[in-house]
Amino acid sequence: MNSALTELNLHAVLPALAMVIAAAVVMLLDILNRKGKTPTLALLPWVALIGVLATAGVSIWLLSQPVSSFQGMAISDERAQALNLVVLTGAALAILLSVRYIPAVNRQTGEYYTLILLVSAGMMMMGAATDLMVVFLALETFSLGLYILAGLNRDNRRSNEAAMKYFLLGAFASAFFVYGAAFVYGATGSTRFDLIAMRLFDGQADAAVLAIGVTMLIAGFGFKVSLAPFHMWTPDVYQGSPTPVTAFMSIGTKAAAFAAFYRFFATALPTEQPTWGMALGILAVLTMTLGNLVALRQSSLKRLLAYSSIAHAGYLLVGLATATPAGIDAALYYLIAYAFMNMGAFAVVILLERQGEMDADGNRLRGLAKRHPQVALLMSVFMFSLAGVPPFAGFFAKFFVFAAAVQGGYSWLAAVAMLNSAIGAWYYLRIVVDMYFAEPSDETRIEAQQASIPVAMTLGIAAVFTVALGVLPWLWTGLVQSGAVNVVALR
Amino acid sequence: MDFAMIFFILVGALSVATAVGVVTSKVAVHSALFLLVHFATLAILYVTLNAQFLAAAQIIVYAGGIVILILFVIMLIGSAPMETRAGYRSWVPYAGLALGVLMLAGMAITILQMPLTPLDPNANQGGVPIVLGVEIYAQNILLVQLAAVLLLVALIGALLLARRPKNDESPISNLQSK
Amino acid sequence: MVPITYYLILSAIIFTIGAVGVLSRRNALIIIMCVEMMLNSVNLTLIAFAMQWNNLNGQVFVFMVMAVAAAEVAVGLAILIAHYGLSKSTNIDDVNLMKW
Amino acid sequence: MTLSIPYLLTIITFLPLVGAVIVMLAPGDGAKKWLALATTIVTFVVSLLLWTNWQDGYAGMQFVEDAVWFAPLGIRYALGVDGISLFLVLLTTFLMPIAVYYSILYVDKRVGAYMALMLLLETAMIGVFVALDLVLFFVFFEASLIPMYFLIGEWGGQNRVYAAVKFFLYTFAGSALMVVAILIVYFSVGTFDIVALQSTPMPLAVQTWAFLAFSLAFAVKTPLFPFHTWLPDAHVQAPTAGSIILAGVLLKMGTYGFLRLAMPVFPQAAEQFGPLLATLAVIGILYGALVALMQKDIKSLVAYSSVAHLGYVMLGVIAMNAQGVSGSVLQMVNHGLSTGALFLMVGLLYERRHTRMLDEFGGLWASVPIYTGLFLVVAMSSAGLPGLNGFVGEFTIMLGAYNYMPIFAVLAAAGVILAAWYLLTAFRKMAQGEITNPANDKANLKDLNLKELTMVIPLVILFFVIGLFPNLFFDKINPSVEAMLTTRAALIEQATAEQMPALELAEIVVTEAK
Repeated sequence: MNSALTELNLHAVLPALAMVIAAAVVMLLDILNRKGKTPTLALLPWVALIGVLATAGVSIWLLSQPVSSFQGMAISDERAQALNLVVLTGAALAILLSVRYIPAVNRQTGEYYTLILLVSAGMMMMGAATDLMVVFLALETFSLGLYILAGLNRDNRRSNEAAMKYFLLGAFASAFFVYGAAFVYGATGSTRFDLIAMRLFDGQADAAVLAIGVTMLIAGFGFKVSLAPFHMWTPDVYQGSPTPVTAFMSIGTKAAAFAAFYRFFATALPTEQPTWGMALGILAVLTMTLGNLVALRQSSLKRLLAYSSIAHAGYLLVGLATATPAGIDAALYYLIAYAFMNMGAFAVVILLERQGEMDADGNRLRGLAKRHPQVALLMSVFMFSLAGVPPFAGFFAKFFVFAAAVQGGYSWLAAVAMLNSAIGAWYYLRIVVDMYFAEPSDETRIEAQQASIPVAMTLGIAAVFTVALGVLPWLWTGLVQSGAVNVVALR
Repeated sequence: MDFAMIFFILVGALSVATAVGVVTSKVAVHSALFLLVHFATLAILYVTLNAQFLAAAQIIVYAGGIVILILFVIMLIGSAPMETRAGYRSWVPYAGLALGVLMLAGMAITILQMPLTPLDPNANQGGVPIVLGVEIYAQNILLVQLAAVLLLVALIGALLLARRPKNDESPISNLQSK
Repeated sequence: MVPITYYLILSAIIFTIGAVGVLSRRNALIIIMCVEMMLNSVNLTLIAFAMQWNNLNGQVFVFMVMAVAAAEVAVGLAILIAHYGLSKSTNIDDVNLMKW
Repeated sequence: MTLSIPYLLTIITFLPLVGAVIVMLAPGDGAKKWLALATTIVTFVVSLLLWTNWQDGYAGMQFVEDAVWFAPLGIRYALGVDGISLFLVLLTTFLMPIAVYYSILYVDKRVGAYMALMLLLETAMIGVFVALDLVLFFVFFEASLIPMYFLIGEWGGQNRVYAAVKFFLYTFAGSALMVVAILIVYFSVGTFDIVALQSTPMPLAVQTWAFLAFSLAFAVKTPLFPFHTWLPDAHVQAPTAGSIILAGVLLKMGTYGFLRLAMPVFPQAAEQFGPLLATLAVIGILYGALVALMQKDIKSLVAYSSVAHLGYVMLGVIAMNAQGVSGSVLQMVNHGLSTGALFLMVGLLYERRHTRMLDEFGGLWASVPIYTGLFLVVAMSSAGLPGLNGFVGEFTIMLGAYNYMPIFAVLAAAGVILAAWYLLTAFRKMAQGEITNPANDKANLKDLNLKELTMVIPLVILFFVIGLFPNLFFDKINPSVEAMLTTRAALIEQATAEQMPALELAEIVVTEAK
């Protein structure tokens, strides 16, 4: 038993470990800065960025390594690394967006970047976890960090209230999650996915207790990815949080929770797929329909993007409901595509904000094409991509996910989702209409202090990848599915 | 009905009563004190389930740490009973209650269908701390590491929200705090 | 010995009381206490199940839940104090400048 | 085989895209305009190689290119043309220089963006006609929405934003279900290859649902009655060059989709729903004509005439016999030329008078004889006067429709009379009678100048070429059409043959039971 210590294999936690090290470096630099008054403050985001890129390097290196596990509690496989890359993309772009933004909101930038990195580490552990305890700890790690980040602007009531609401509802959801985990443990005697599956296979599990546990787990996960009816925190928190945090949140939480969600269902409960597949399908329909319909009525850009993100969670869930390897690969493609196009959209929101406020009204887009044609062009790319129009990444994202759904026998779900994306096209298109076909008003302008080089970099990177992934989808799939797809590890 | 059962019922009843007390108290301090007793009753139940070490941890962490923290905060911000603001949707508590009853009914039905197997008094080797220690640090070292990161996040987070740099006088914050 | 189902029912009752408290109370402090109570009832469930299965997984899990609970309370109270500093209230009725 | 170029279709498809990038980077409006024109002309010239290098009599796909695009799902970058798509590609490349030249003369607002969008549109349109992979087809099909949307919304008439949004959402929503249908087809037969699909049997249930979804998408695009309501808005509001392209090429994507995909790939479902679609097509013919008769605005008259004309094309496609389909292919080209020319003429008049109301005109014959003469030719081509292009197409379609179900041919023939009626009425109101409005005086209204004639004359020449020498075109169209019909017939036969044993078995069981 004690020999287990020597069997430690760090592969599964290496990327997260790299992030924690990066966080420590940032923290130390920050302290040095305070002690010696050296002007290292401006360096912090770039140090953090280097940390993220280095971690991405580790992840890509691990892609070519064999699957390895950490005492059965965590795993390093292609999907875990793919998820890491999604999270890292979100973190890198969020850090770029923060360079100018955060110092104006809160002067403790050292803590801010440390938290971003630690939160990313937590998210990355979600995708690697193969044990409910690990999932729970990782979930809490990134959630706690995000509660804080949402309230980063201490002097802004909205930010405060976003943090408060997010925390109270989040803690409530966590309690449900862990209660669900307890029931799953009670039904099967283990929290490890493979052992759970084994007990189920042997027929030793208590089905009713397991059902209660899984239902509560779905509620907990559903809260994190804002599935209807657990979505009510999303618009307020999105609106109240500092915009780079919102952008990061929208991508990171989705990616992390979906990865763990999928791994749990596919690895621990493959035998029950028909039941939970149907449940997830119904949740998907609810979520995307609600997100799209309510988004139609929003005027605040961040609220609109919040409801749009709810709708996208619904589409993603379509990929998971099928529980096929194709479904999860499609969902991962969706996540990376969503990371780029959504980051781009939030970068535009930042451009439109005024000093000291953290949101922009849709009115400010009116006639933007006449004032700032380049920004309007990029925003149109993001909007068309979010709507799922080819040749942008959003199209293939939807196409792959729905392909998996049809393949898995969920054609009706794919059809509902497609009709939903037609509804969604309406509000994305409205933004384009406003930008191009309306006359600019006094509100329409981009203030000089918002338009910084890092924001422009984010916009550029996001746009390039939104187009590139749409035209050449294998750029991503070729990277993360280079080896033979290891189905055994997941199912 | 043997002694164990009577003991369980007494402690359990106290535990539920204090839980109700936490929820229904008008004043936060009362809630906190009820919570303290509640945590203690649970610690007693842990002992009956061969989890002596966790019972001790329960007292130290919850009663000694969390409740004290909460009491500090109450002292900091005062604990006057709060008036319900006008316009508050008064149906919310009832809806919550109804939802809770439904949930409890569902769980109870499920739990009661489980077989009434008597527990093995020697299960988990009688709850000796050394066994749990080996289990945690040998088999579940990853969890300890993760918990460390979690606590680091909480630490930095609390620091970020609570501490203000001395020279924090950005024009915006002044503008908005007024 | 007392059957495990009794422990489970007890913890379900406590969990539900906590959940109802979260849904119906408006004092953020009391809500935080209710959440703590919910986490505690989960601990009881876990320990009971650990006894039943005769393995220590459940007890290890409880250990981790305790760590999480402590961290959560620290963060929650920090947010609460920050919020109080600005609005002088712990009433979450006030947390709806934006609509629910 | 005069000059063979590798990757010819890729070059033709993406030349305009390259041109668009160059146009955007080019300095100065003048340079942008002429670069755009040069791009379209070069594209046209290169596309003529398709004609010169054509293997006459070969029925299959020519100039085929095939590369893996996305391996996990077997999505391929496959291009090719056959007799059916050849002329649609040529039509596109031929109309584009005219539309761009027209825009050079009359568009001043944000020229660079305008020209770039036109060129992007050209890439998408050519892509639709040459794509041999369902996904690739769909990508081009949808991608064409974006440039057209901006063209209408930014450079259109009074109500342009409404029209643009309506255009986009109608067509986007229409094709939403097609994605699912494409996937269902893929997972039931395992390929996205359009050519292979045409000879692959499919379960009837899959056929039915997929056919309905495809039909919805194409019916909106075509547009088939009652999905046509976006069309008049889009046409009337679009800038003239946009209308030319919209009517000339974009609508053909719908009928081409029916012809290439919906009808041959799902033959049994197509047979089931054929009469229903044919009824809709005939309603479209009569309804379009009647509404056109009542229009006061020349442009919306032409727009409704499009609804009617595409009814003929649909009728031929649905008939699925040699005459019907060949006629439809030719009629697609004819409609593109005639209606494009009509919009062009209307646009030229509008640039002079800034009105399109029929009541405002009268006596143009006396003031602008060249214009009026050419307008008459164009109108006659559209009405289907023998000797001109429209007649050949409509007549062949009518033959096909008669062989399919005579009643449809009879009703469609009534549509021809109506077409002559509304076009001649419009012409009479415009051209004949006294000049009542001084703005129509010879002094105030200039006749067509040389630049404008350069645009109209090639179209008119083509009217006569097609009208007098239709076999030049049919020779290239027919082999592919016949091959397609043969494959389809074999597919149906095979499907019925597979059902036969089951029937016989059932009979045996029944008799034995007795």
